[in-house]
Amino acid sequence: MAILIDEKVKLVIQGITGRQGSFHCRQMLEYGTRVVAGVSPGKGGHEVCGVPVYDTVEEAVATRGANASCVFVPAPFAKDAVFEALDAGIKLVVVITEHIPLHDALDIVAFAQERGATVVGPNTFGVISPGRCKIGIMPNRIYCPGPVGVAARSGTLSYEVVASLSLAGLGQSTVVGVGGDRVTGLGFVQLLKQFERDEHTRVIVLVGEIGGTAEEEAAEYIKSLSKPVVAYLAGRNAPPGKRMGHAGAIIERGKGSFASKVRALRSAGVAVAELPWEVPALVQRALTA
Amino acid sequence: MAILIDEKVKLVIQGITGRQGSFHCRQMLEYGTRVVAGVSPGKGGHEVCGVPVYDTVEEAVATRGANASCVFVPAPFAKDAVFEALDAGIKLVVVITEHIPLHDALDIVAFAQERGATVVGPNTFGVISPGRCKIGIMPNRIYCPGPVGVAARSGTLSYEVVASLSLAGLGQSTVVGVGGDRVTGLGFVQLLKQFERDEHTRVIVLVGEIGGTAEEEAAEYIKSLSKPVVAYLAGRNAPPGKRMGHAGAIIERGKGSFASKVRALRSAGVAVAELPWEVPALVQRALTA
Amino acid sequence: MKLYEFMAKEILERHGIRIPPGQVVDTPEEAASVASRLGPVVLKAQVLAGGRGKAGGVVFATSPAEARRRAERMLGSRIQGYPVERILVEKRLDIEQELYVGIVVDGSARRPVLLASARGGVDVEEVPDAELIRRKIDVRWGLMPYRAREVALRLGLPRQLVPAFADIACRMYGAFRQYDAELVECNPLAVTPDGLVAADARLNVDDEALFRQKQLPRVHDDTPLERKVKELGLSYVQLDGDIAVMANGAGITMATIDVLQKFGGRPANFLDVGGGAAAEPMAKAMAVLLEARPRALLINIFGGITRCDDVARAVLEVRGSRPFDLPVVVRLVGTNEDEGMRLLREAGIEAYRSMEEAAAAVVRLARGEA
Amino acid sequence: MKLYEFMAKEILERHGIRIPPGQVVDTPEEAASVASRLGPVVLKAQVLAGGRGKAGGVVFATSPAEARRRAERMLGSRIQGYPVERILVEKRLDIEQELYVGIVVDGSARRPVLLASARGGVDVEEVPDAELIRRKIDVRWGLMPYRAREVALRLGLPRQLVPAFADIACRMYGAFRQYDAELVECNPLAVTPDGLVAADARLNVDDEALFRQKQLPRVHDDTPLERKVKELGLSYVQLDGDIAVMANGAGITMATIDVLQKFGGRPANFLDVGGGAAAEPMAKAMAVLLEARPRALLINIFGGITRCDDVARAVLEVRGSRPFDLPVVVRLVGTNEDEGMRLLREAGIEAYRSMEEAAAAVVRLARGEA
Repeated sequence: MAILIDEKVKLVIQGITGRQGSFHCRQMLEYGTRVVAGVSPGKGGHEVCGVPVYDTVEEAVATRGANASCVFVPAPFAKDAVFEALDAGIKLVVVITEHIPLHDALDIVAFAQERGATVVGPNTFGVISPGRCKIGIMPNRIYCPGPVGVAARSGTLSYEVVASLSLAGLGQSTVVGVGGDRVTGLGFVQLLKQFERDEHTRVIVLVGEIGGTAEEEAAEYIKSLSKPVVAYLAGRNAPPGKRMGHAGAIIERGKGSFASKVRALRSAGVAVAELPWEVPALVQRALTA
Repeated sequence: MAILIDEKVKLVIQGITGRQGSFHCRQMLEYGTRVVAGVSPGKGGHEVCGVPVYDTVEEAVATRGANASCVFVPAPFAKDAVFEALDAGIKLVVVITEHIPLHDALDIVAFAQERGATVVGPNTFGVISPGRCKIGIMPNRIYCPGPVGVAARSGTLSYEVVASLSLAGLGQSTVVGVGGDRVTGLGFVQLLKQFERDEHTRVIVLVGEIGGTAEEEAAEYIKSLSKPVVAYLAGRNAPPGKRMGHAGAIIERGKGSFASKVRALRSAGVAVAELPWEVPALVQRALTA
Repeated sequence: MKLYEFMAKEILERHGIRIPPGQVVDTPEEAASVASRLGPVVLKAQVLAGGRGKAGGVVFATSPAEARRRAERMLGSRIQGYPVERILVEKRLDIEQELYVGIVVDGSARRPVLLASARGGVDVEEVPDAELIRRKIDVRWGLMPYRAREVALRLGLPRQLVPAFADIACRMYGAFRQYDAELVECNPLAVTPDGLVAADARLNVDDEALFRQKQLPRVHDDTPLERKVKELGLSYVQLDGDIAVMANGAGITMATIDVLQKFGGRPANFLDVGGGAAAEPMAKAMAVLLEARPRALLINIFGGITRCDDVARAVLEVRGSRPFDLPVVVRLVGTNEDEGMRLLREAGIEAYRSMEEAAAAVVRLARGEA
Repeated sequence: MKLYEFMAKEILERHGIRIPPGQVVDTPEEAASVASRLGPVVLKAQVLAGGRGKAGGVVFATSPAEARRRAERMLGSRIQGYPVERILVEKRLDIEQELYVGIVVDGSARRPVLLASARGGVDVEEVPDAELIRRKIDVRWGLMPYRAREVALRLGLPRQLVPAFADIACRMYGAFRQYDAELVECNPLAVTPDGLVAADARLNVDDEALFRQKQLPRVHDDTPLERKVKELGLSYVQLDGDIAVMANGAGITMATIDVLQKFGGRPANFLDVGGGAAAEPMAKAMAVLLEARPRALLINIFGGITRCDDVARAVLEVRGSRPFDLPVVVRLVGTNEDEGMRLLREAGIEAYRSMEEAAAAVVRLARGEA
């Protein structure tokens, strides 16, 4: 078991002919993901790493039975790409693209909700269920299967944490990047819900950071959770204000700071690590408690 | 039994303080409709014919339990009024207002669909289940309860037909105006579906006219219907082209003419009357067949 | 409201769609001068009629002198009854293929639809169904580029034109929404060596939305009498018979005309005074009807929103202020019916409750059978 | 990108929202001349800082002479570090009540929200939760008048102001969508004897959408160094320590700074080279970091999209083209990690696989403990 993705995924890569798209197509194939198609408008009929390229997602779905998409399309065109995937009936879209305009992200999230689909990201490193399937740009070799579910806001920081887990012999059920942008499709709360239901997951690790209120909301939800949660948060010494600015502060109203997040998580019973490499010990303790 | 409305309706009238709104409020009350509230922004706290007026539909729903709305709001503000009603959770909105912009009607229909609600109209005379409930502007005294379900595009023409039915002793289960505009919420097909399910309705009368393809679509659907259908259509001698113009013609592609509609209905087994006052005899024949 | 081709093109150009270089002129001299600037040109009569091409409303000229001659002949002529007052003189395009692309409201789908065909340039009604692509548009999201690309591919467009086609279709949809259009059309959308160009364009605006489309020009497409009645907020079409007809509601007005024809009468007009007609505009509408000198007048009112007493008062008001000796038959049923009948009968006007009787009576009266 | 007050107001005015009569000036003489035209005025320093009022950035003047004096004092002064180069001189309003109204993106709701309070004029963060109304907006339908009216009623506005408030809120939402705004705000929206006036306004635009907001002015709100790095497509904030930091990803960059602090080091900056950083901009970014003359440099790369060999080559390229003698520590893990490590070690640069070791090493080096 795992959440979101497993061996049943048949992936279409949107933007497969670009530099990142083709590089990570190979990486995903190497990991064992069934990449069944690529889409690149105007490039239909080509191949990338042996994967057939189509002009439209509709064709990729009709011809190759694609049921999940990974989007590498440049930011100005990413909304169109995600809409195309959702409109073609795809229920899981992983949006790697960064720098997507905020209003496009709002539209993407609203359209996904309307279609009852899951959008991971934008600006995510992706999703991986180690040993089963990978959709994203994370390095292949740091993951191993196991009982730890990981949900992270930041890609490289999650690699850091996951690598230390794997080194300590603590494998992962699924590792998910919620995405670094202000507005993303999938959030911590929905992931906690899924990890709670996933029988293979025994402990959950949150990798958070300052800004926004995702950690505070997660903390609220964690109170009703049966599984233990460990967290690491970045940004204790981040320069104040610069990151989120006024618009964020209005909504956050005092939440969003490092102190607020740590307080909320601790009061929900979460073990919060001080340094990234302290996470494995806390996970170990949770597993053996 | 009846369709769409019965004694359980608790009606809010939007635009109740206007000339038409207040006049028809009285008419509906006299018919026995439970008009529980009126809405007129800026007029909250007033009364019309003893009905309390609120500033918002939300208040009318919260305070008075309104579950249906009748909209008399002037065309430029009608979309806002319908959205307000739907957003307040009302599932049946009867839009009397005429001259609503086409694009507003498109939005209204899309929003109603999103909310799983029924919009009758715009530009409808309303809905009446004789002896039970009336929402609309039709004259009170021409209706009587009975087994004939009537769906009409035009108000006064339906009065003509209904009056002749009543005069012949043929009462009505429900009479519905789909509305005279190009884009309306409820159409003939949905009404046929409901009349087919309604045990009280034994025969269905369609009052149609040239333009659009509603009658042709109805004819297609009627082929699968168990109940007999009688129709009268206006526009045999209408000046060609003037009414719908090019935009309509593109979509209709040959449908939309009087001849096309009569042909379609007759081939679906519908008895088509030549003159409005011939309808009762055809209904009588269908009932005794 | 239909816009003239040149107006529709101006708007599409503002929305980023390429149109041919050209200019509207109303004299042969100007036509010649534009031609001397543009080289070989096409002269297009600016009239609201369809099928303008077949009627001689689109001609070519290879020299300024020829442009002048052609314009001279065209200006002041009539195309399907419309006088040609302006000509659009455009650079003649090198057209490789003519596409059709339009956005229109589909009343049965209750949505806008994108229509496209690789067989443009002709009346779209003549394109066989199998060669016309239709795609419904969700008003919540509008027309998205991926959908327009899919259509372009299905049209068989060369790959390098697909993004341009999608761009044009999306911009057309933008204009469609922004201007409350019933129809936005490029026919043909021309494939030229320089890319896609809107060689012809239409933009029909929803009359009901004109109140919020203040920036658009106003174009009138009706007879003076029709305009006069329309200004009263009523719906009017002139016919060629002798019985003036006034009824309340499009359906019953059409039915009244059908019944009159069936009874051997000849209706002079279609006049729907609408559901909410008040006494004053109705009185004015009647006065207008009488201007056309019919032989009889039938007023057929089945009251819904309209109150019968208002109608009766309107009739009496018109007769009071501008006495007429024409036979009038009134049919009156519905809200405040008794009061209406009483008022009319007291004033000595023929009034019926039955449409059949009223129609028979007015046909008789129009024949002079009193 | 934050717009200056006067720019935000110009935009809102174009969208039909009333603003006070006024003019932007950059000399005391102009200030006096505007004041002589408008009567009693308010002078508002055009800076991007919040809390401008408390810092003396908003002052009144009752005469042209006073306006000149006030302007003289204000121009060239600094407010929260921002030099005052322009002043907005506006007619002084007769304010009866100050409202707050704003539209902002709520990341947790994943939607825009309308925020409103009857207690405007202060920092909205200071308004108690109970007095701040929030209404989520569905992007598919936008902000509808009925919702804005409901908010106006809940604010306790006098009935006759409700439609005007709703109109302003809906127009603000229109601007919010049209300009890809993160925030549109009127604070205060002033209740005056003549109705509602946007006495102050903000409009912050999403940086990621600037590519399609070509008609908007460009405003820069960063140090020259920050701007230089931003132009390379990287995210940079200056700090006051002596260890330059470069990492890939906002999260790991923040974590690196946290770890350095924990180990007793003092970071000189926050520099996130992002996920997709290529060698060339990274090399340029490093060059910029060195300009600030740090005592050591830590490069912490956990490769995802970023390839470690690119990073290694970038480091070598910078050292090759502009030799530096500053101690550099590189931490390198991930995609093409072996190749990256090999390149660095061959060039004699200190490289680690562990963040802990790398951080400890650079703190030691910065202290001169080599």
